[in-house]
Amino acid sequence: MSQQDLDLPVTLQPAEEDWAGPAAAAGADEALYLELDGWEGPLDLLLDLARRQKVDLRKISILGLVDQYLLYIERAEELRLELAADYLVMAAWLAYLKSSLLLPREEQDQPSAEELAMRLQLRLQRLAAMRDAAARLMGRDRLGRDVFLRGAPEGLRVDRKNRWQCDWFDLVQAYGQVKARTAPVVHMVRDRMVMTLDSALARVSSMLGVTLDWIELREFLPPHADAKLRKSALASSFVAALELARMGKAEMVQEKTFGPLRLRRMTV
Amino acid sequence: MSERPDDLVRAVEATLFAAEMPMTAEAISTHLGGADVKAALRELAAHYEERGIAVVERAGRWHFQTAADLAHLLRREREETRRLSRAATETLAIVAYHEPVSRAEIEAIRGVQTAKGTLDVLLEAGWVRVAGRREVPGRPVIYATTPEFLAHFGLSSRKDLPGIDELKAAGLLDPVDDALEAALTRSEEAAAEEKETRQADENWSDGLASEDESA
Amino acid sequence: MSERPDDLVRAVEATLFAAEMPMTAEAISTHLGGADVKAALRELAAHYEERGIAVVERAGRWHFQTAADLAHLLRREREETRRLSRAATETLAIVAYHEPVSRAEIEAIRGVQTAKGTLDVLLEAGWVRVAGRREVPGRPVIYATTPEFLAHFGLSSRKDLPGIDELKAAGLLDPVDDALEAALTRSEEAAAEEKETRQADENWSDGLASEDESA
Repeated sequence: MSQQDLDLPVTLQPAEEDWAGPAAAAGADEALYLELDGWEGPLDLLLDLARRQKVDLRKISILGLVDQYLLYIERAEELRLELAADYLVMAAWLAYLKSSLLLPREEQDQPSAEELAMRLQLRLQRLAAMRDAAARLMGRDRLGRDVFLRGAPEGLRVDRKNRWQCDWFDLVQAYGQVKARTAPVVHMVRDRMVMTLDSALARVSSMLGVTLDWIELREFLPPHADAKLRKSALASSFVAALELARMGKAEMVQEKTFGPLRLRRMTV
Repeated sequence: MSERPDDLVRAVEATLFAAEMPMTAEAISTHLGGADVKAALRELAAHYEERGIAVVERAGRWHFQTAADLAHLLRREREETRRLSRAATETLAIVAYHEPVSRAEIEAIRGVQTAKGTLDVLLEAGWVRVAGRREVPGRPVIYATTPEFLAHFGLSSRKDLPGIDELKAAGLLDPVDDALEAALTRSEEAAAEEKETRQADENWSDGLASEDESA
Repeated sequence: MSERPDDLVRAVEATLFAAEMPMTAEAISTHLGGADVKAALRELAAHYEERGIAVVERAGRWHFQTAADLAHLLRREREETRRLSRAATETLAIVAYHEPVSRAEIEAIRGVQTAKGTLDVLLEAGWVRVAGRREVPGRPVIYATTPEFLAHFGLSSRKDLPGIDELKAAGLLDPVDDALEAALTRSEEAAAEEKETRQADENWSDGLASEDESA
């Protein structure tokens, strides 16, 4: 069993509404039994019971407190008040604590019952400290309740004034760019020399007709064409060769990858 | 009637009086073209000490407000400010005294789960802010108070939180585990010392009790 | 520091401070349970006479306000230096080269719509003025440059602006990307030329700097 499991259960009950109306006054003894909803969980109830012992929380009798709590739960059940589960869990835990405290020391588990009791005491002290602190905080002179800010401050205004910057070069360059941007634009499309597929097809098939030997594809290209036209002619001639091969008019061979591509007429 | 204060004091006085929000000394200084306003602020605070309005510093920001002892005269026509629930009040106190603090730590002190709405109310009131995450498994969000919290409750800084020094000295702001360990070590120590300790405890609790009455 | 004023004076002071509107003496009196507040108001007015804030009566109603000689503190001007936007620079250039021009003409030359704010900026800067209306249907407002414009840009007259031919020679009429490319190519060219160019640049920027100062 871990330390955590042995520690006080944290209850699962959600807190009450967070902005209360005028606070409901608790107080009278019998009200204690009717105000179950008023407790912020079992630890809160324990703290209130502890305070009824009217001694310093450091000197509180844990056994006495356990008895008070168990008695309270018993009476609440007699009154048929509906108890949230966490109150019952706490009751069971306290009953266990009580029996442990009454056992001879050597028969106790680790951590010892004294340690658990001290832990409970420390937690009650801490909750009590925060409860007191909260009360003192709320009792201070609060802004908007006890002290007030000025009702109608004039307000401080800072008016921004711009000092614009621009220099001669920016100005002249901007004008140049406007002019450049809006100048009529002429698109020049350069004439490119190309060999169409049709002409390549005609050229390749007529050259194939001349001989039965293998001819390298490059030899089909126009010999004196410039570089751009040669590129176009090569591409078109290649497609033309494929087309002729497909039609069964020529056969193609390439011995190795990127090697010369050769072509010859199919003899029927 | 009274002596004319120097020009800087008058300027700081006018600026702070006209401001719609509390101002830091730096902001006042900037507004006044960089003058050093610290001394002027101190002089103003002293001048207004006995008057119907006061110059106060909260979380490093200065503002004018009405004197606290006149609350009964000014409160009457004001709408009663909404009351915080006990859960919210306690949660606020825990955040203020322990900050920064995670929700699990708040719950450990209160012994109940804290409804989501409770922290939301405090966040919405502008008294609590998310102050990052704790670098432990799960990286829980941690909460702290805001300058508005200090201003609302009339605190110059967290050091002014009522009783914080005593709580600190008594170890009541330390986690239960630490306190338990300390207590066990102590109880194992020489039984002779015990008497003295008890003496000290009584002094401490006397101190706390008298503060309670004054609150 | 100063003597504690009597409680009624303090109460009137706080009431007036917290009030959202100027209050008549009667209203203050009612608020304070019927006390006679006239003397207290006079005492307050006298107390604040020399301070940074004042208690004044206007048409029978009393209120706090900033001392008259410090009213300038409430509205402070901050001057910020800002660069003219690209759109504003182009618009200014078009006004300078083509003045007087209407907004529609500016838009036609720029090839883009010109926001109203763009011309406002130039008017605010004091470089452009409204120079009447063009006598055409719709009578559009026409704009021209101001003497401040010439002074700021160090021009003795608009004739000093470089002509289209000069712009072309300077490469300023090339489309932006080509101009950039040309500039990069040029920078890779003969390093010997660079020195001269820099010399020229410096002369030019010297001239500009002194103009800036005078502006």
